[in-house]
Amino acid sequence: MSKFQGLFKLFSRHQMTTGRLVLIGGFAFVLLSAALAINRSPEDLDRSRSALDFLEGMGLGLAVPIIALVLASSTLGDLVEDETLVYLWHRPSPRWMIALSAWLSSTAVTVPATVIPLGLSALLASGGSVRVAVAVAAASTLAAVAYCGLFTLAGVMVRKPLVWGLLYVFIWETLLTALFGGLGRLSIRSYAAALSNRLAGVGPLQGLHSVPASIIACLLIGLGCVGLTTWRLNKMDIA
Amino acid sequence: MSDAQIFDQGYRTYSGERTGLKGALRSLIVHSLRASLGLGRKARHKIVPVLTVAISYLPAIIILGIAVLFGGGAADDANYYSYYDNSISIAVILMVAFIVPQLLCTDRRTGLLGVYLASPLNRPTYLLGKAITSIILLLLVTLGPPLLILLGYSLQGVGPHGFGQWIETFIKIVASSLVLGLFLTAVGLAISATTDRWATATATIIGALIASTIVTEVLVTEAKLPPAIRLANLIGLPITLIHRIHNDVGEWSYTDNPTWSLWLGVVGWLCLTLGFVWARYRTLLVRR
Amino acid sequence: MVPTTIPTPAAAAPAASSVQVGPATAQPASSALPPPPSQVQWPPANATIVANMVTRSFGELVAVSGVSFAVQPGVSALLGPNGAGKSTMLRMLSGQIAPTSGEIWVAGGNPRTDQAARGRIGLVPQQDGVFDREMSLAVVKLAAVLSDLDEPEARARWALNLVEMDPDLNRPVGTFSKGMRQRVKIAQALVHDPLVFMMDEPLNGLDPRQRKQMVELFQHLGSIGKTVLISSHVLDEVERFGSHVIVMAKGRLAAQGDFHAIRRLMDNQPLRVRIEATQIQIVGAELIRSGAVLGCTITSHNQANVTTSDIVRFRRVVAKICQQHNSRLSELAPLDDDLESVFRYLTGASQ
Amino acid sequence: MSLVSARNISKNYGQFSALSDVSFDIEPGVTGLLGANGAGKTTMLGMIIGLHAPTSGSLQVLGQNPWTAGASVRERLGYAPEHHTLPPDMPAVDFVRHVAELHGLPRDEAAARSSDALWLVDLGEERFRPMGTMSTGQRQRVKLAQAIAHDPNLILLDEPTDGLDPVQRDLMLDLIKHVSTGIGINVILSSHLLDEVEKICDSVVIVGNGVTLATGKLDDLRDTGTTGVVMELEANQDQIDWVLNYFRHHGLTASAIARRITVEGADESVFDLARDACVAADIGIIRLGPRSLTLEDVFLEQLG
Repeated sequence: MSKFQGLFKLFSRHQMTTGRLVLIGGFAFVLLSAALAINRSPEDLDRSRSALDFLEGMGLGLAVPIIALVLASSTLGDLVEDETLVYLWHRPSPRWMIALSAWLSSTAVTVPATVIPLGLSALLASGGSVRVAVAVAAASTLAAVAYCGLFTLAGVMVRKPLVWGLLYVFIWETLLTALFGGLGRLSIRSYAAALSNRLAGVGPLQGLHSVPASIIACLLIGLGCVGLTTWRLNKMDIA
Repeated sequence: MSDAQIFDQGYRTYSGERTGLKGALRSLIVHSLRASLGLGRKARHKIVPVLTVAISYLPAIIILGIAVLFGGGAADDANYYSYYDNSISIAVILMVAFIVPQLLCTDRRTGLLGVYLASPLNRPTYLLGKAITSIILLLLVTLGPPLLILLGYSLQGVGPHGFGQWIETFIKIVASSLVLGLFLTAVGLAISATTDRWATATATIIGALIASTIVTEVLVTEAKLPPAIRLANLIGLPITLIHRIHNDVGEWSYTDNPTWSLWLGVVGWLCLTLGFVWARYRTLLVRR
Repeated sequence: MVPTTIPTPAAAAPAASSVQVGPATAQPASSALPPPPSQVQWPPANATIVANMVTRSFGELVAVSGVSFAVQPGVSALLGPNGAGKSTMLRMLSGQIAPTSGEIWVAGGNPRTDQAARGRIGLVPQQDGVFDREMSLAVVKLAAVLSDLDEPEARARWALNLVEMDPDLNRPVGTFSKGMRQRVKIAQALVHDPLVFMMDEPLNGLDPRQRKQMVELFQHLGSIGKTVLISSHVLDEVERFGSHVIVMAKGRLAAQGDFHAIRRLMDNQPLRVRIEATQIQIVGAELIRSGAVLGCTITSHNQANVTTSDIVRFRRVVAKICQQHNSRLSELAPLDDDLESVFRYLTGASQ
Repeated sequence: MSLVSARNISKNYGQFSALSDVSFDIEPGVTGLLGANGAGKTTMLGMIIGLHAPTSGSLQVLGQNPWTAGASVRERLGYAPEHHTLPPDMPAVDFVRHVAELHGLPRDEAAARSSDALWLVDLGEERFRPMGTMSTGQRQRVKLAQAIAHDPNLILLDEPTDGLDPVQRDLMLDLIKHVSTGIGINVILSSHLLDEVEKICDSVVIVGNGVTLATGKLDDLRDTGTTGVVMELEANQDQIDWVLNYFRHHGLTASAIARRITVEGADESVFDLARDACVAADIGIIRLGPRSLTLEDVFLEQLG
């Protein structure tokens, strides 16, 4: 068993707690029941457009960041709070390996926990359009990758990552982007939304990021955060 | 005769009478009440209590002010329960969500539970004390305002006519406050028994109250499921029952839910939640 | 008494660990650490832990200021009252926190940045938390894996057996008692057979039999050339580890070396000894006349406390005087020659 | 009448048996409760307080069964748990007053006694400070204060010196000694540090693998019956050998570990022999005293 596998296994075992399962189940239930409501609504409106609008708001804007926050911020955050990070940090293994395995283990749980409910909701809400479903699934994977990187970093940067994460999601991603259109382009949500719209080929596309730009941006955010986490692990005082 | 004395500064034994379990319970309740209302604690602990009292009493005081200044105001008991719909229920939700969790969670986190269990209290009497404290807190915001108004109107002479009518209104108000207070106490204590962190309990309570309302509404109206589902609405159930007590069919109608089923729902939830709290505390390993 | 039952870790260790560092070859990179001018040869050649003018402050609070010492193979104790900067110092030596100024050199490098040096350190931190949801074998095996050991599982089992923990106990560490968790922490510090051990209150929570076992284990590690630095408040046990102590007080070094020798340096505190002998008045008077004793107070029927500044002479004279006066000497007990008195005098706590 | 009397106590959690047959009597004074980890010591403490009932056997605390007469027994008991967590933002004086009230004292009596207890543990000036701002040493003393404030007959202290540095440790031991001899409150002390137990306890109860291994006065347990002398000499190896032969020449059995010589002697005269041996060999005596077991010897011998 290599060092990386050891770390990855440790982090993965710590991802799943009953509280988080309930949270993921809760979001899935809310998304699916809302999608069901849209599906059964009588007026004939552009199904795909309404599905995308709904999932950009509730899915990419709320479900994915919250689930990613709860999982990723605790991967290293809990170790800092329980003062057990020293047992990994003080070993003769490279620090980037700790950061990378933390990021990947939280992503590996967040992706299925968001892609499945969001994809199914898209399918339902858009009245069975597989293309919209795939587009939303891809967008939520990308968003999960970026958010997990960001919140893994938050776990080692601040004392209460959950609170700061929620502030980030509700203040930066929703409020500010709504108020100042320009800033909106910098949020992970806008990249993910751009990808879902472009892949689904629905709705006004001008002014949205291009597909490659969105993918590269999110991957850059993810890997960039791993780099910052490594730098922080080297610099911080360990209990 | 020497006028100098050296007094024994040593330890004074206490041979007076001890107040037993009754005294311990009273002390627990008084201490918990003071702590919940932020008395004897830093200012920031007083914000929520003051807020809840303000939200619940202000409308009543305003209405009384108007009635006194301009006379008139409704004579029959039509509007005593209306406060339960808005101002009181907001205050009650705030109280249940932010203050009730601190009754149980902080004792476990700060090790005070271990001290209580080593005192004449034991697990059942401890929980009884905390439940009584919670009911007192909730009655503070649910019983106060309507009684204030009843008193105000009576003094104004526009209250319910006749002694029998007055007593009936009084009993209805007390019953409604007790229903709301007891029901939410049980729900609040049950959720607070699951975690040490009161902040998590607060979030869960708010989530549970709101989610149960939305989900039951969606399921009953949208998915056309049987109306009995409404019994799972943690806010709607008690409030509707209060309206039934005041035999009004106002905005919270639920006409297709018979009154007995509402009572059954409330009693069922009480047994479920209080049973859960007891089961949880019976086996709780007090390591702290 | 070296416990023959405990297999010597060095023997069982595979040749895997990259650096076969015996005590003689651990040459500190002398160029990196210019010795302070005053001392002749500092740090000593075989030192494995060196702190040179180390300071650490948190905001304006100076927790450790200008501390320099070197630790050689064998068992040493880091002592100091609460708040003396002891745990801050230990965390700097292990590299967990960075000093504001000064250098730290442990097992061949700076533990904070040199990965290989960290591989040669076994750390038992002060805090109680271990990975609560893992089994004890998994915790120690992970430590072995992260230290590049060949067969991590075998090493983990060996380490757990050494601390009397059943490797196949399938209960998560979170349900363990304080004593069991402590032994898992010691096992994960032993598993990679490090050159240097740093332990903060390692015996915390252990029962008397387990404490005796661990004391013997640490003595054994010290005797085979390992460097064992232990921070502890239970001086009765520290005295059994060995006599080399480093005492800190108010963020600075108070004393260092063999504590009996330190005690003798304290000429402002004459040694107090209790004697029990028949005809105590005569014996006491003779002791004073002999000049070996500064003062003598009769405390009870045939008991007296004497103070002496020349302990060596006193030890020889007391038997002679008792014999001359046919007095039966039934007890002679030094009252403040133990580590606790040394600690008390050094840290300025009044008697 | 003994404070606590246990007869054939057993306690099983499912099929795991924490205690199988424990019997002892706790007499007034300071009693040390010792045992290996997992020997059921904490279970025993909990049963004395009446937190849980024994599976079988009888337990009397202050003349009552703690499980049935819980409240009235606990009213006269003080308990200082092992952990250091105390309500952080509550001032110490309020905390101690609250605990005194819980134990049946009227409000103003509790307030007065709370200050008294905190002055007694040298926390007079700091008694209004919130406990979160207190050091471990101060917190341990608050725990002792809350245990004695309501004038209990018996207090149970679980590892009272945990986390204290050597000087604080001695102060705490003196405090506990003063509480028992000075004030007359009986103490049950649960600890792993045998040198501390030896310093302040009058008698001990040693529990091991579910049964009582030893109980009784400390002096009786340590008395080996046969006199003898233990000496530590300032001498080199051949001088040590010479002294050993000197004793053997006089028909006494003597053994040595490094500079520590143990001689088993029938009567007091062995002291004179020891004195004369040192004078003859012209060597210094570092330490000399009657041969007796330490509590650790007793403990390890029982537990094997």
